[in-house]
Amino acid sequence: MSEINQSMVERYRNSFLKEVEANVEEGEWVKMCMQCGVCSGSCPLGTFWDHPPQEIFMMIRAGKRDAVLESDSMWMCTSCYNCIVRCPRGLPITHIMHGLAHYAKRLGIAPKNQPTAKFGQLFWDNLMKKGRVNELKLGLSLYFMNGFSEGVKTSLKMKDIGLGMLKTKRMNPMEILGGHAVKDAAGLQKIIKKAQELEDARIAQHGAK
Amino acid sequence: MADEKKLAGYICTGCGIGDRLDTKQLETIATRDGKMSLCKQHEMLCSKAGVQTIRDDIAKEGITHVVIAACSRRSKVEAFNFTDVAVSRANLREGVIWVRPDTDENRETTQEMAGDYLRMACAEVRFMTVPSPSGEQVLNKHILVVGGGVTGMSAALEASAAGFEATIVEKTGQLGGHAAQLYQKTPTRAPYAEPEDNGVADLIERIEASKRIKVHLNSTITRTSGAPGRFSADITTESGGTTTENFGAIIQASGFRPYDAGQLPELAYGKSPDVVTNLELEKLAKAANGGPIKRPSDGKEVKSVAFVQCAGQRSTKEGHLPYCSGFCCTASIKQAIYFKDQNPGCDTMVLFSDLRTPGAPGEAFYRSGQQKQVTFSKGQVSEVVPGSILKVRFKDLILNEDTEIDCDLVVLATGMVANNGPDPYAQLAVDEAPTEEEKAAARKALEVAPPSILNLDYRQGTDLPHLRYGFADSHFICFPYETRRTGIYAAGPVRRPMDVQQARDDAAGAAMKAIQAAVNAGGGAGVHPRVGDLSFPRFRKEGCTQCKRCTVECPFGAINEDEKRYPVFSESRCRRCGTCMGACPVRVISFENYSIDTVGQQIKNCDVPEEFDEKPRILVLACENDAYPALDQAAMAGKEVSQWARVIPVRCLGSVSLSWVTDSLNSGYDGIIMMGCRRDADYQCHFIRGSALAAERMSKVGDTLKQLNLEEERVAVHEVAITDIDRAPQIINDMAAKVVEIGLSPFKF
Amino acid sequence: MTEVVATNETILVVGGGISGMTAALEAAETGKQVVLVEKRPFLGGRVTQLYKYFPKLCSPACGLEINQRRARMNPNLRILTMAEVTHIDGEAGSYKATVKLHPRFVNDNCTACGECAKAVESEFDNELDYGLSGKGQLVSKRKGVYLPHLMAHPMRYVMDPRLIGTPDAEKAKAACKYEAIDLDMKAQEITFSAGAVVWATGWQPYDAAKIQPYGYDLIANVLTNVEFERLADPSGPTGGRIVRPSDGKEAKKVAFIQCAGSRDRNHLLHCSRICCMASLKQATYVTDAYGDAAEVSIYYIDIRSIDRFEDFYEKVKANSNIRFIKSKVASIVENKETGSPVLHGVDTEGYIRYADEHDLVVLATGMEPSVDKASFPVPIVVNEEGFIEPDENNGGIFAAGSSADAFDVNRAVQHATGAALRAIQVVNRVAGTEG
Amino acid sequence: MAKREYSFYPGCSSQKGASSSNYLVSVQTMCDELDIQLNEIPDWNCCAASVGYAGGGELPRLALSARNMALSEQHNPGQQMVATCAACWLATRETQERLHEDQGLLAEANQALAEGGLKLKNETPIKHMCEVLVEDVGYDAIQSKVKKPLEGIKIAGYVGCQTNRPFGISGESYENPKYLDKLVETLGGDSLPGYEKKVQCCGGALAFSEPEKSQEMIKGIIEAAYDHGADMIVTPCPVCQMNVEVYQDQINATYGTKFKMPVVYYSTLMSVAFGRSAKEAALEGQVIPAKKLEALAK
Repeated sequence: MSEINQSMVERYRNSFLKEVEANVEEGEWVKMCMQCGVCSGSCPLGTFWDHPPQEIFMMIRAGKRDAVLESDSMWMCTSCYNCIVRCPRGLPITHIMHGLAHYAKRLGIAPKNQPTAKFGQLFWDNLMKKGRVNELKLGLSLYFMNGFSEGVKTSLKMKDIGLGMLKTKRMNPMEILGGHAVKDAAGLQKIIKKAQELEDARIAQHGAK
Repeated sequence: MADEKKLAGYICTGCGIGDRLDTKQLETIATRDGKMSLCKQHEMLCSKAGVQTIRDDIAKEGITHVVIAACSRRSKVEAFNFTDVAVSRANLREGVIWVRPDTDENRETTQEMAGDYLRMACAEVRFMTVPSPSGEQVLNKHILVVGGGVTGMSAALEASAAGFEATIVEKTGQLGGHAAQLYQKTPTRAPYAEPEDNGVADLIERIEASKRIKVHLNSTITRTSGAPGRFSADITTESGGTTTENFGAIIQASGFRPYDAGQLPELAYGKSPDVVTNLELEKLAKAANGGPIKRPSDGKEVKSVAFVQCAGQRSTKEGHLPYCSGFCCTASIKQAIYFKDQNPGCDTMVLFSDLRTPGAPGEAFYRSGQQKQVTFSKGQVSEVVPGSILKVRFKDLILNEDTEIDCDLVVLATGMVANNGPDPYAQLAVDEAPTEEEKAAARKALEVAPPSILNLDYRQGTDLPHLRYGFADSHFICFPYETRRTGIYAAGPVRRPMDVQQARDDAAGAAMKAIQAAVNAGGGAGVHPRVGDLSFPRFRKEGCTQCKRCTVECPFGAINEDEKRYPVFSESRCRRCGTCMGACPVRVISFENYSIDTVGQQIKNCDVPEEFDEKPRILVLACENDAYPALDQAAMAGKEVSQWARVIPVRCLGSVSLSWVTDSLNSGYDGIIMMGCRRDADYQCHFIRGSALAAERMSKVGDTLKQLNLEEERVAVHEVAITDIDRAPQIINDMAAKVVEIGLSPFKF
Repeated sequence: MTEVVATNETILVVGGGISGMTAALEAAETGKQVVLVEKRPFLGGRVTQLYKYFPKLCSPACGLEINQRRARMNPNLRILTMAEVTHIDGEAGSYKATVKLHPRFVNDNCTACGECAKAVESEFDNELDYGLSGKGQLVSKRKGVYLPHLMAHPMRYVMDPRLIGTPDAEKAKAACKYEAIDLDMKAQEITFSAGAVVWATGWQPYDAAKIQPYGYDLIANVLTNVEFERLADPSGPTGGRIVRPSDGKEAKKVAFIQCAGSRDRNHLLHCSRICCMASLKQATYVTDAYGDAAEVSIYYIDIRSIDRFEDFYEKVKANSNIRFIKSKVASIVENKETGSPVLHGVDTEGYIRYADEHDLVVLATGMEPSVDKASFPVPIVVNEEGFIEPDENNGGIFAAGSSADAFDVNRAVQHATGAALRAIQVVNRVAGTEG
Repeated sequence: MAKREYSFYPGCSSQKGASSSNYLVSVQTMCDELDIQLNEIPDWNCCAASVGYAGGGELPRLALSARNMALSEQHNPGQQMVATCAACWLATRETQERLHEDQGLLAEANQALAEGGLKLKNETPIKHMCEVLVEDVGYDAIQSKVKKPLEGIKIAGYVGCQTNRPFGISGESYENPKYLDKLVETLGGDSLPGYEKKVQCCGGALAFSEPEKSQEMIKGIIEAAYDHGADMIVTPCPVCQMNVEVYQDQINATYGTKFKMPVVYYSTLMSVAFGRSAKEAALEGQVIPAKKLEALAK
């Protein structure tokens, strides 16, 4: 178990709700849920969630820490914001889902091989390099994220799409070398590094015994 | 009305009456059959001019009795409101022309119908006198308030603020009742987020400061007699000293008893000192007074607490309360906030099945609780396991699993039990029960009944009748303060379970009604539903057989018995329904403007044609509150009513004397229909039992019919609602058909 | 020209619904002078549009008849219909109220004989039936000159202002033998004194079209609870037959959606209290009409049947044709073939996803207080939810019934009775000081 | 019509050779016609879109948008910030809101920005290009520019998610926004107001990570358009455009459908209606050609 996870477990032994409030993006809203279920019913991928949002909120109150953080439910969020606009209590559900997913990942207990988790990380790493997303590299790394052979398969599957994009100049093979970037990539990285530090510090201090 | 009667009839020819009817002939009927000393026609009687002619005749000709042959008695009431003469109305519009087709073949029967209604109205008015107050009444601006809790104190303050005197009788040594035990109360003002001071000290202060309010502590009511405007109550102290005072009206604010949690062993009440009721938690909170709340067993600070909602409530289990006490959800939120405000780290879990926080205040307070991280779980608690750490076992209905939580303290959200006296009808049962066994059973039931609170010396028992589950009587929907004991009003949790703020508002309402009752009693006028009615039952003592029917059947316990068992009527307790009149087998009870004669003579004066004329007559006695309006509306909606029907409105089916039925059978009526209100548990009768009593009495008509060897179908009692616009005429028309089918009555002379 | 005789001992009651009537009558029957101001042409307010009361399932007309008789008999009570209070000046014990009287075009000569209505052709949607007329195939019209309903008080016809200047107006005038129709009647403003004011303007149903996911404005077979009340009422547009607006077919499979607009930040913040009981009641309309063929589903968050009402809930729960689902419905889509609304959501008790097709859906829309702070005739303390607070700063102005909180009839009457006393306290003080 | 200037945030996907480069081309044409000048924010960076959360925490993601906003304040002072990409717009607006509500976060964000020598006042309004069209320019002004009405072309207005929720275009409902329909009508085309999938999610970024799940939803979106007899779909969102357009062959393969539904940007429609060339309208950017527009643009 990761050290940070360890310390969180110890610190919030009896209240996962408090842990979520302290450490998860918009987590302080979880307590306001009144279990109407409109979010679960509004989710376009709802059928694929083991635990829909309203149930996750209940699980948090019930202290089901592992079941929540190790669940891949939050990763099903397409960020369509249906739940947010319908929630009678105004919970920013989309953000809470993102927050929980990120927190699980940070603690190193997010489900392994969760495609969106992987893709999301690739996306982030990709944009961190040059400050702008390199769609081609992103695409390829996505296809190859589960190893070379499967990557080739997926690439072939996606070949026609790629060709379509090429023909319409909406994909540029030259991107593979260099590609778009912010000039002040260094400055950007410093900014993000600092932001990361500040956030880590905050959470570490929450986790501290 | 000392001077001799002078009668006048007025026939309106407007609204098509003149076009449809031969009003000249009607005029003759009025003067010849109806014995009107004068009869006039007017093309619009309700117009200022029309009304003025009547006024002039009253003034100049000394007219004392007026017959208005126009529209229904429910129409143009304001116009035809002549207070100092007797008035009867012949319903020629809604009663005749609007329910009969305008065709040649119907003209004759329609005219006969009108003629009859006019004869009937003339007969009725001849036997009416203008009611006048007995003078027995005085205005007493002193209200008796039984109970010194929040409800009682509020009632007294509200009454005194209106310029009335109030006397509070409280059985304990201090004012404040249960509310004084509360650490804080649920919020009563926006934003409805924080618990508030219980407010009791302030109330007591204002009571003590008031010159108009007297307080008797350690005292109870040992006897109440009299009537609104002149109640007399014996107020007895623990030590036995008794003072007697007079009051205009009474407010019963005897509050509630906490539910006995001892009946909840499965929730470990009694097994662990750390399982407490919501009321007991208030004591702990009070003791802590803002500091950490300590648990009873070992004085350890409570770090985790579970609230079990609906404990012993909303359940049909033996010893549980079937109803919802309504206040407990917000109370538990409030109590959870006690813990949270003192120590945000304290875990507070509310286990509920339906969270009931209605209105704006309720829902806002629910959100406030959540904001403070009170957690709510839809769960069914099956068991609380005692121990140094309590285990609450429950089914989590959302996560759909059986689970349990550990906590230091468990609070049972238990309910309110009405602190009411015994049900007078349980008392009445003792001497009314037909068999000895039943009498014994009734006595047995009384043994477990609570002690009396009002000790009324009424023939019909010592206390307010119960509505359900021991809560005090109330009309419940339209007229929540109406009770079956005129001038006595219940307020607060004895009326229905409620929290402090509701009790304070309820007290204001009850005070309103009490003041109103005192004022009306002072004027000798009736109260709801016949507000302002001055008529009141008189009886011929010489004819009375002391049968007690009237004293037993009066729905309002208004009639006592003297030592010789003669009825003692009490004007301001009476609601003027006439149930006593209907009950009296020897016809000695009557009202000045509504009597055995005013109806009996209408029946007699309706012209019953010879049998071979094949013109049957169907008598319809219709409740004026529901059935009669239904028939009016039917007329407006253009429904047809049989030309053989003759409808007489009655105050209540309970006032119908069996003699009217037998007389009309004897005088050749072919069918009789009685239309009253719904009479089951959800009765619609504005006089509560009237319709039911009538049905009971009429069940005996069968014998009469047999004696006359007439078919049973000739007499029918129906429940008719005010909305039965299609059904009411149908009932009449069906009877008409039935009569044709079984043949006319042989009793025509 | 209408004249109102009033003093500082007069009580002004604004709103002639069940709460206003109650407050006015209780005060008048205690000997106080009362002026009752009602916006509509008749008294009774929303209860006149209810089919049955819960929990006794009796008709509101029964109590209304008694109250109207009380009103007719009482010399202390002055009723102004089609009137609105536009302005109130002064303070407790000495208010001056300005009231706008809209023309009825029918004076009190009217005998309610109905000849005028027979004479005119023009028809308009019957406002008693809310939005039902035009919903699917439903039609509910009333004449241009009309009696609002068979028990209307005052029992006088009304002419729709839209008739003025049309030949129909003249026809109506010609048809009246009693000079009751006055086409020149103008709106007028009157001002009179009052010592205290009881504010009882009640509530309006929340605008269901604002609850977009439920498609009230798009799907014919989605109604509000107040509309369903009319649908079930024999005096309603279908003669009480519970049918689908879209095609007139019997509606046996009916869904009720609780908290439609209530307990919702996006709509009404508060719980409207009545909707649970209303839906339980309306569920019995369906089972009464169709017996075992009825299939009722009630989608709820919490069922709030407080105190004795619990008995009713138990009774309804015991009916196997009525089921309860703890779920706030997410959305309603119309089945294009059948016109049936399909409800989508999740049963939160055990996370069961559903897509339930029904013949008809009833939205248990909540109570929106009819208190507009912006246009309120005098400064008033109103809470976030829009209800009048019991605040000292309101002086001699006392809210009654649903102006104060979401109440059922019983609680509204109870509250209004108390409000009447608070008003009496003020005018009695005036009487005291004025000797 | 006075010239309007905005501080412009194009976003990664609209860069040259990127998936919605055609969007940018048509937007520039459209703005040119409407006399709107877009001043690109110098050295803008990616917004982290909707899946950034996996790698980046709250503050780092906020910092990304904060940097863009700071640059906009610095280089295009006094100009409202406008984005054409739904994700860019959403991320930036959310950042603005979050930093408004939580001054602590704003302080932290500025601490981070300081590392790059930047500072954020957080006072610049942030708009989606559609807001500019509906609220600033207005339908009448747009109509006045129409030279080639899109007569007889049936167009399904597919608003999607992120241009619609949680912010949306003012006055529009979340369940049934009408501005695309109004725009289509303004351009002389036939709108399909009954199109019930106009706010259906297309899967967003999950089109990459969870293709099966997304394509099932995309199928519904296209099907409904066909049901309503649409000639093409119009959308304001690059992700929607790409997802709905480019997977049609795969969907056809999976479900045996025969989809060939063009999916165009509103800016393409407008450029054509304004009488500009196929090139200027970026019609060659269509993977599935919008033939009816091509015909018109000739």
